[in-house]
Amino acid sequence: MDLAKLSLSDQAVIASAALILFTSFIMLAQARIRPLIYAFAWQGVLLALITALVALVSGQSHLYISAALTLGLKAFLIPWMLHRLAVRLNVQHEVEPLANPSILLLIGSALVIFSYYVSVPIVQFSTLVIRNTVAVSVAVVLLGMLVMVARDKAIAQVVGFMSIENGLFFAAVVSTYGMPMVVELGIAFDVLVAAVLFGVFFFQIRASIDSLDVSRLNRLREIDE
Amino acid sequence: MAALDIAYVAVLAAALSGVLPLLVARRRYAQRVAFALLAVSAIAAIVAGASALTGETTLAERLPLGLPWLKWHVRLDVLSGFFHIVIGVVVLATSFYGPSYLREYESGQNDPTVLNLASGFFIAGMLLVLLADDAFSFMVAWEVMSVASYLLVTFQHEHAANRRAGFLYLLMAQIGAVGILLGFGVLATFGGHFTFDAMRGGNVPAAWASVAFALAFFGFGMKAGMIPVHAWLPEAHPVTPSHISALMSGVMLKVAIYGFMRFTFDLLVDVQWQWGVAVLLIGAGSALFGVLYAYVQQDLKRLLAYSSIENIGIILMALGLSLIFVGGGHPVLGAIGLVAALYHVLNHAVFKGLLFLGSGAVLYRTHERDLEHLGGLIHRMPVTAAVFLVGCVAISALPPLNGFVSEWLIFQTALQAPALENGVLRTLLPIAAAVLALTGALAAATFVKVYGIAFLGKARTRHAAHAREVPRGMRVGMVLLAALCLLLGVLPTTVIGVIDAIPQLLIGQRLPSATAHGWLWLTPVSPDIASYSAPLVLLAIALSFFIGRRLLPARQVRRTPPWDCGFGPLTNRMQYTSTAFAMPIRRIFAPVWHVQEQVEVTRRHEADAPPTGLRHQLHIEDRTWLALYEPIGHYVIGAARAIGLIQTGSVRTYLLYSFLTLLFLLWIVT
Amino acid sequence: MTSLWLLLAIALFGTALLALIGHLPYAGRVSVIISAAKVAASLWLAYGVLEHGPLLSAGKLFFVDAFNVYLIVLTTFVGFTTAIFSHRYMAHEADVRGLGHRRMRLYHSMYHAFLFAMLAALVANNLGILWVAMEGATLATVLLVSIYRTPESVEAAWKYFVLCGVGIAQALFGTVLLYFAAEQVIPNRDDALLWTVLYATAGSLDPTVLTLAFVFLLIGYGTKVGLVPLHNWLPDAHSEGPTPMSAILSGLLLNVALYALVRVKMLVDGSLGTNLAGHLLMGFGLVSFMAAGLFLHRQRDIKRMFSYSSIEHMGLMTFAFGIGGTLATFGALLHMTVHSLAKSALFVTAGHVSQVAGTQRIERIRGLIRTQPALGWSLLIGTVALAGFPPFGLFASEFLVLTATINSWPWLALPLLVGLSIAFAGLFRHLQPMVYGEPPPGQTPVRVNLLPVLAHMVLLLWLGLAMPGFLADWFKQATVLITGSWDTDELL
Amino acid sequence: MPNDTVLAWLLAVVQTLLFIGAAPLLAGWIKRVKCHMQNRAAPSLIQPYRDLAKLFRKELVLAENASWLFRATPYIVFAALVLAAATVPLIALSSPTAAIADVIVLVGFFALARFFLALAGLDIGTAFGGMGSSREMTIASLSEPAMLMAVFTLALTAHTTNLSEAIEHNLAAGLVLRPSFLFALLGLTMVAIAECGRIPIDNPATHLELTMVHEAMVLEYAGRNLALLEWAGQIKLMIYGVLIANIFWPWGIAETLDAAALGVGVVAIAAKLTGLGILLVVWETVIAKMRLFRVPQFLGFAFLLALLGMLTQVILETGT
Repeated sequence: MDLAKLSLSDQAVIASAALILFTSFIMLAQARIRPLIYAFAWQGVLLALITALVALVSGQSHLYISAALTLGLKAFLIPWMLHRLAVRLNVQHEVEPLANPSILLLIGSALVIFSYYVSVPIVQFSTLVIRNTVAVSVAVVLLGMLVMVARDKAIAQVVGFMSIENGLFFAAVVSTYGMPMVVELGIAFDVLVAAVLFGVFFFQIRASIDSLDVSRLNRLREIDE
Repeated sequence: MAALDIAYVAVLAAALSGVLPLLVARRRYAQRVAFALLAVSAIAAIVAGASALTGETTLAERLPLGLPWLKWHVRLDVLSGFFHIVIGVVVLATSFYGPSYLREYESGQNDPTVLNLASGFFIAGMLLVLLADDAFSFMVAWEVMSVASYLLVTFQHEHAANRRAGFLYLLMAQIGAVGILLGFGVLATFGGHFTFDAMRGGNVPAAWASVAFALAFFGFGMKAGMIPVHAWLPEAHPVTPSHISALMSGVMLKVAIYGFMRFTFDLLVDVQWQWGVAVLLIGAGSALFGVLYAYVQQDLKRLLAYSSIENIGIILMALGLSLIFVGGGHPVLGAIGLVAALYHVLNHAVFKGLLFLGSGAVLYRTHERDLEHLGGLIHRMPVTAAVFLVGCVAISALPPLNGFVSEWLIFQTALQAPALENGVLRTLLPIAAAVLALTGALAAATFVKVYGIAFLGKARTRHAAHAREVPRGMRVGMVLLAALCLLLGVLPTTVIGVIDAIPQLLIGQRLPSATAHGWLWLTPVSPDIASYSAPLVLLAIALSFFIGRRLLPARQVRRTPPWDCGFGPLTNRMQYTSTAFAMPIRRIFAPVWHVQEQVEVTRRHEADAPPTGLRHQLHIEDRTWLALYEPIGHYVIGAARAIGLIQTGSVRTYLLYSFLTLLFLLWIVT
Repeated sequence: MTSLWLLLAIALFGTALLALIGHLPYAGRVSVIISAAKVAASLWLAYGVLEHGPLLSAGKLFFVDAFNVYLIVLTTFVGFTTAIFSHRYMAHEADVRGLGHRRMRLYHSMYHAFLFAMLAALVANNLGILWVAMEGATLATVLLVSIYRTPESVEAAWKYFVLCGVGIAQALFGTVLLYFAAEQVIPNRDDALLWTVLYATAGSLDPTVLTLAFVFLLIGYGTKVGLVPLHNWLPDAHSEGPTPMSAILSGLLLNVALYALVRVKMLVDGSLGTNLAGHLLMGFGLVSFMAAGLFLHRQRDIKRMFSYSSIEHMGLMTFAFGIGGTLATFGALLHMTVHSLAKSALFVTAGHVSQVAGTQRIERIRGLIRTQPALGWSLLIGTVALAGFPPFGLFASEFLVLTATINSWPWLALPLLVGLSIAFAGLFRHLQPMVYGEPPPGQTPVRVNLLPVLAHMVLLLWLGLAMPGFLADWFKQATVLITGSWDTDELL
Repeated sequence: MPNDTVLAWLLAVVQTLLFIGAAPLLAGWIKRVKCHMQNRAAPSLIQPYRDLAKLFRKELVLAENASWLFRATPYIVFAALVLAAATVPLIALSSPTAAIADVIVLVGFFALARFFLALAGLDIGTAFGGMGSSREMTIASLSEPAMLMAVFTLALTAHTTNLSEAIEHNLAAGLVLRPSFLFALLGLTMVAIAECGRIPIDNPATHLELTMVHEAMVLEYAGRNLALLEWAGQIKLMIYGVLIANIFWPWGIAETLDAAALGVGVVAIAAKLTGLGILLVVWETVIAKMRLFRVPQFLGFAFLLALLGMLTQVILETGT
């Protein structure tokens, strides 16, 4: 497929898909908490943008609603909540020393290739012009998991979790113009509640081990001391 | 009322004997009710079995229980009838014995109603196993039996040893049961259904038949206590109340034998002689190993438990011979082996029951199980001593009592080896017979030791010195079994005339010649090959007594202290101990046991001074523990530790797992 | 139809009501009453389904057939008995652990919220809704896990939350892929996630996409089922949360997750024609079965031990569903029922036990039969039932599964045999010292309500000795649904 | 016919009485020959009868705590051995009593006697008795399999365990050089030496606690009881002798019940036993008593011989 042949909006979609992937990499590499949250917010913005564009191209009006939802939740509400929590827990300036980011980024790029390899059958099968972006969505999901695996800080893990959600949502949009409305609403609700609960947990964790370092949550295990 | 209904009565009465006492307020009456019901159950079982056996009838029907498409099939034929009698006899004796015996448990801290409940369901389960005619109900009954007996083993759970025994027992019962289940599964796969009828019908390929046989042999053998999967037996049997030990050793092991016979001779339609060789060898091993271990035991009940292993080995040898002959195309000789096995099943049930009840009586009065603490009981407990002696003579396979008949039949079977084509077998069988002879001789030695140390000589402890004869109920129970020992020993021809309906059912062959010459002469093959007339033997012995004691009585009898070599009077500590008695055999067969023996000599000061004290410690351990069980345990624990390593406690690791699993799956599907 | 709405309405109402009055002393009774009402409604629903066949709600949002209707009844029943238990239990806990009003409100209302989520997941026709409900179940219970606020409980809750969240996210991706495959062939986009529609058109769905979808769904719902190595949240959550919650988690949540997995498997099988999904399930099931059996040997906490045994049993069911075929599936369905009955009963007992001993640590619990015979015996008998001894129902189901294995995969019967033995040893080596022997000083009886245990045991006996005809038909219909046929000559 | 059976039974009883009557004579003969060999003044042949008679006349002395078992044992032992004697053809074959017991039951009788003897040894509670019983049972449990092995070899050849049938078979077969018989003979002889408590296993003439086995068990017996036990021992020795003699050299034994044949039979068995007695004495004079823990090797060797006999029987004589 030749990018030049596509309409501007399609090109825009593809471009922003690339940007989303980029934001995922930023989250992977970013050691500070606050920029991490910003990166996540940007990802949300881009996602909303894409949703709107897809709605524009495909004329699927219900996608506008989900675009709005995305913007509201992923771009503003959740980042804002996270930030506020970070401030209240006074961790927004914390720096998490990564073992070695370069290896991490290497693995990340390997994951991108892998996800492309995985999504090939889907891509062949799809009728949409922007189908190649499916690979990106898979990559975003896997990168999100990688973030959760790589990060010790609870907030970072939440961000990774949320970016997985982004990836899913992204996939839904670009591969199938989104899910049925009722499902979308349900998912949105769950995400919201999840975010709130995460907030609650930060305080509980903080109260129990007076830090948000999840690597210290290892009392329950089967290895004999 | 048909025999089958009577059999139901037996089962229900047994179950009720467990349940009803819960409703009775006062414990004393509760016990009475329980054992009265057990007696009813026992008599019903005997009647049902006898009518099925003598009438040679086969009754079958379905019960509205079980799985939707697999109702419980029950069936009562000559084989199960015979085992009904075996169970009934011992249970009857127990129901006389129990009420008085359990008195001392009523004051104990363990609720005897649990005992009633468990033993009731234990017996009901055993009877149901005999009735079951499909794999599902069989397994249900089988496991009910196991669980109930487990509760009996752990009844006095304040002792750690009992808990350990119970755990080992239930674990091995579980493993064995799954083995049996798999065996049935193989048959059902080819038979098309889980009913035994379907399995009989199914034509199983030889290889699969062998697999099924191996599984069943493993499973049933584990329950029967064959070497090397016997470890639970010497732990579990001694720790139950004695009348339960009598049931477990005397009857439950036989139920396992029943299962094995049902599976091998009945369900696996055409047997292969190779199986027979396997059974014969393992049987010989169990017999020899069992008796050697029994010989060195101190604990009376533990000794009896090991001797049960020996007798199971003997039964297996008979079955093995029978399999060899049937597989080799000599059904008549196979029938002799089968009859020998069945006869020994009955005999062992009777005399082992008797011996355990006797040991219970000793325990009841002296609270001692250790032989070294007994002695001289023949003066204090004459009846118990007499019946125990009968049991010892019977189990040592001495004429004219019953143990001898079955072993003699086994010898006769083995000596038919020339009929076989395979020369190796022709040599193997007589050697097996020689092993049997060795076993018999060692058994005799063992029980000389038991009786001589426990009942003869002088009392070694205060308990033994102040023992009294046991109450009437217990005596009745024991005398009943003792009388049976004598009857079964003296009238073998009659008994065989009844039970040779079973080979007719299983291998379509009777023993016409065995009973051909009247009740006086037992001629299994033909009179000019071998004959035995137990009644005449008994007559002769009685005659010599008559002549000696009545016709020419001794003029005067003088009682004097025994010859003490001139060193003052003999004390009871100068007697030969059971350890000393067993020492020569222990040295001759040393490699069999794992013996730790240490002698500490304490001297006053310098090395050559005369010793002031001498301490001798002897610890004899079962080799199979070290060789088989402990390694397995270690493997499992090691594996568990290894698997524990994956659960690090770090959420990141766990995420990594699911991440990698995802990648892995994606990779394999694309 | 009304019965269905009624059922869901009651559940929601209970949630809301108890959110308000959950702290009041009689809240426990109210919760019991509401649960009883649910049972009644579910029975009504079941009756309707059995009489008039599967029922599909207007708007095709909900769908009830023989497969899920019996799970619905099971859910409400276990919910009911557990509510009975939790009434007195939580009162005791509230005193001992000093749970405030807020937490009690949270507890009671979340209890019903969880049940609502379970029911919604069961009746949902739309796979998207199913997903939402499953996630909702996690969200409802995650705060209950940490209700004691001990470091361990918070840690457990966090792991539960994160692992299940990530897992369920995979499931969502699988659902998206499913949707993606479906909307190629199904004209109306809104129907493209309806299970009924998908099942009807499964043959025409694209295999490769469905395979990918299945992988994601397997990871997702498999995490909730507790398949090794995705199981790590399970023991923590079970052992650290309040016992009633452990009971319903083990008794219900795992079942429902497995239910979702099986529903998806039906689709995939319909599309692929191969038994790939089955093989994957068998693999995971066997691994979980063996691993959990070994884990049992290392347990120091009574509730943790029983949660590992849950993993073991779920592994067995997964394995059986993987085998497929009439016998195995029937066995698996039966095992679902009997396991959740036995396991919830055991958790109820374990809860009381830990109150008696004042700890959950196994080595400090001794001589229960001496301390409180009723409790000791029910723990012993319950474990015997759980270990698959007759005459209890688990024996029947394990019998079926084993024989099905011998029929189709004879050599896999061997690892099953080994696994069963190992697991049994693992359970009993810990159980015996707890029930037998002399109790330690300071172990005093507590007021217990063993009615739930008794009820479950009676049911187990009934199922084991003589399965009632209607239940058999029920399982039969479900089996037909799952395997597509009732192969009598396979039944042996 | 009944006439015939009555006669047969009568004859059988007479033969048995002769058997137990002659037993002390054999013992006396052996003692006498031994004395000659050791250049000692020999007692008369009938000395054992005198001893028995004296013992029978003596009063009955019992240890204080002797139980009824102790008193019953002599009768049981004696009865068992008389029974055994009744089943062994002495001068005539096919006597009805031979059908009471085959050779395995014969071993059973010996075992029965031994069992009660050992119990009696433990009854008084002296160390000697216990020691004797322990040793006796040890030796027996090793010798019994060897004996049965030897017997089986014959049984396999003759296809019967009934003694008189077996002897008849050997007679009918005439002189056949069977290697299996040679081995069986040796094995059986060694067993017989062990069972009858002869040198090198046991020494009937000793009363040193370290050496005695059989004597230790009967140490507490006196009077009639002792007489019965002594007599039983002599019968046992005689039985083994007759077994060896009549199985391996059956010639001369009466097959028909007419006077001539019976006469020949008497002479034949007398001759055989005389010879055997001499052989035994020679052996006992040249060999020395061995330690208790060398006995297993001795009996093991006996078992090996019997086993070899059986193997040769299967391999060489019948083949496959």
